[in-house]
Amino acid sequence: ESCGHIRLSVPIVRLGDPVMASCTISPNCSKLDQEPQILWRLEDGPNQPGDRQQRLPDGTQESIITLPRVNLTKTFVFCLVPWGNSFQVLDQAELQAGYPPASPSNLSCLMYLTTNRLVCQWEPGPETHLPTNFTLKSFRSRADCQYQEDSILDCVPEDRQNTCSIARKHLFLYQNMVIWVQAENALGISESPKLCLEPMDVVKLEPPELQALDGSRDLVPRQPGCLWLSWKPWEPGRFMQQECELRYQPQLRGANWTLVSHLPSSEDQFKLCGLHRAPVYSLQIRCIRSPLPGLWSSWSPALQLRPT
Amino acid sequence: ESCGHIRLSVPIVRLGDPVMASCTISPNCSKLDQEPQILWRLEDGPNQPGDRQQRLPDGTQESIITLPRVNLTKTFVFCLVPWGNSFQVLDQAELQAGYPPASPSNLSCLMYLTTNRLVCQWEPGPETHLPTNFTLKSFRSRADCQYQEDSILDCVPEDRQNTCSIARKHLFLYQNMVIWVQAENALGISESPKLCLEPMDVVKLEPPELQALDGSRDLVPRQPGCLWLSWKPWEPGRFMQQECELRYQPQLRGANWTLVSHLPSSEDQFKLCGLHRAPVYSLQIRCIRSPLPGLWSSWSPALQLRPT
Amino acid sequence: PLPLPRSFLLKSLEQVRKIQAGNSVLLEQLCATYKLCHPEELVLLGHSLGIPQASLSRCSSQAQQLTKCLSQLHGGLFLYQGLLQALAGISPELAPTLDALQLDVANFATTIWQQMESLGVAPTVQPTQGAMPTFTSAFQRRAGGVLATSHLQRFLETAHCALKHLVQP
Repeated sequence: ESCGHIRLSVPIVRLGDPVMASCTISPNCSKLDQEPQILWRLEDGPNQPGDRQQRLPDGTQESIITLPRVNLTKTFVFCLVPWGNSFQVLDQAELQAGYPPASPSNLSCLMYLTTNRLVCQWEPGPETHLPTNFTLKSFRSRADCQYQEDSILDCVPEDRQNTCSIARKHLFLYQNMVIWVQAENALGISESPKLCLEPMDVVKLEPPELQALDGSRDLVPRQPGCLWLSWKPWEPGRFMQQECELRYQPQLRGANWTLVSHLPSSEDQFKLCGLHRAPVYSLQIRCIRSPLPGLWSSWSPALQLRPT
Repeated sequence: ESCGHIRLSVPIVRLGDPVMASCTISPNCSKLDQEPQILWRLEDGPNQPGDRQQRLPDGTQESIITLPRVNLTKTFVFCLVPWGNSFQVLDQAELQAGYPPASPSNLSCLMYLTTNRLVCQWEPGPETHLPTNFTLKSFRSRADCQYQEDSILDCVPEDRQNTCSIARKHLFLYQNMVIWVQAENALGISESPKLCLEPMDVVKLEPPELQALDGSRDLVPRQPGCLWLSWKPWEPGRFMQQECELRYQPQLRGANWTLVSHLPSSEDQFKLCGLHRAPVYSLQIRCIRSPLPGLWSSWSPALQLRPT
Repeated sequence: PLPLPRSFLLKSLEQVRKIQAGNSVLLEQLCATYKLCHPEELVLLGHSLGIPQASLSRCSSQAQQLTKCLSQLHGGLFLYQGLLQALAGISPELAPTLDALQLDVANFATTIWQQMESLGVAPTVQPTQGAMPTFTSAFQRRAGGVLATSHLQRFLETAHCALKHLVQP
């Protein structure tokens, strides 16, 4: 028979909130003298008496203590009795303290055509000091996310990651879906704002590879101050109609980029003229799904060329 | 109802061996004219007739072909019939060829005290060109491996790895075990020679950390041509009684190592004298379980010291 | 004729191109892995296995009756989705390509169905999959794969023309 037993008013409490604890010693706890003084110890603090100790009708001794402000995220609470010239620990309870989760923010998602996965990430918000589970929730929807159709499997991130990826088989690429993050711990639940998106509208597009046409093979007429370029769309995204823009800049201090917009996503021979002959030029290209909605790809790695 | 059916005398054959194939066309194969000429094709080679074609009692047409020497590890065999001015494939069979597994060799095992695993590795032998499964088999034994006691769980290596590790819970550290590797594919089974070992006799021991005693704090009497050293055994192997040896060598071209043997595994103050004063000396230490059987640890990283 | 939203047509064209890309990868893999590179040599087997083909007769530009064309397009996609499902287990190497293709075809069928619903021309009951061929050997499943994907390629070419015609009448 265990002599002492600690009960906490609540095992997990908000940091700074009070908590009440009671320790009861059953009368038939043979080894103890009749009405032992029940003592308390927090972590490795001093032994201290409770706020009050009373004898219950059934002979049980009960001591009550109130901790006005819990300020440790984890506190071991001991219940002890004097024993000869030392003390005996009768029970121990673990008091946890932290904060309810704040709403996760900055939820954003990208569809990766190479892995066929929709990857979302978010900011978890301030530390809660408590085990907090994040779940990426979503459901399919029609007509810009007004109605909920069948919900999609919850996506549970790997340990302590603030990112989750939904596999292709759970996705309808050309249908709207509502997606948000839920955070939950012992002190509460919170949700991020909801996103309404169509996976194909958030494809992570890679830029084409910009190549200089080999001027020497007189494939292209040599014209002073001109450059001949070619590019092909990034293979996995080739099926998407895209529009591209090219930027170029002479490698001179303080030079600005010049932009050429509304270019096709594939070009075998593109002549760029009006360039000064001397300096080397840096050229980059990027594309975006168009006319359907999409995200700009990053700029391609810079091509360094000297005009003819 | 499928019209044609290929049968191989054996689906997996030894490279260079012959194989016989038959293709039968059932009489009730409606779309074909009565006695079509059955043709064969290997991979994307030419269509060729069989060695002989005959009409079986039940009206089935059968063509037999013998491939004298199979020299591809994978060959697709097609059975076709003429069809208008092209051909129709009726069936396809996959002929595999390779070698039975040679006996795995150089089996060696080490017991890692940090991961508590017995890790064995071996050489698989020449390529068999066939899916070949390697399994590390073992059983516990007594009196130097003459009798078999209960066998230990087969250890199946990760894909295509020639190493396998047996978890602590399957091991009796201080009892002999017999251990060997079995290799198996469609053409045969082979076994490596059997090892008889006690896990604790093959511990992978790490050397102590060699340290120079700080001469300045006149903790140790300063004597010309001497060095003061200390070392402590590698923590995880501390429980094992060990014997160590020290080697030192002046950093001069062509200098030889001098060896000091039978040293204890732990030494607070070790005086090494008889050294020339000028050059810097390299010192290393290694240990072995002793008097119980064991394996030498590697040499410790070299300590560079200049004698007082 | 029925007002088909431009975004629906553009999305459908993109889905056709995406499926065509996946489909030709599957055809290449079937050829490279199993040396089954000539669908025309498998016509006889196709008959005996009962590999179905879907028609898009109502989508040819002359006789284009939009509702019937959409319905044929959905019916064909639904058929090929079932056929690709029947091919599951063709081989571990091809499984990723086959799974992605089957999901793309299913998604495209849904896009068409939802548009028919928006136009109020969708049948009240979703179609149910007819009997699919059964394959009794690995070869039959691979040959069925070659035939299904080559039929699907032709089906998609016709669909692409029809949709192109609708986008720029």
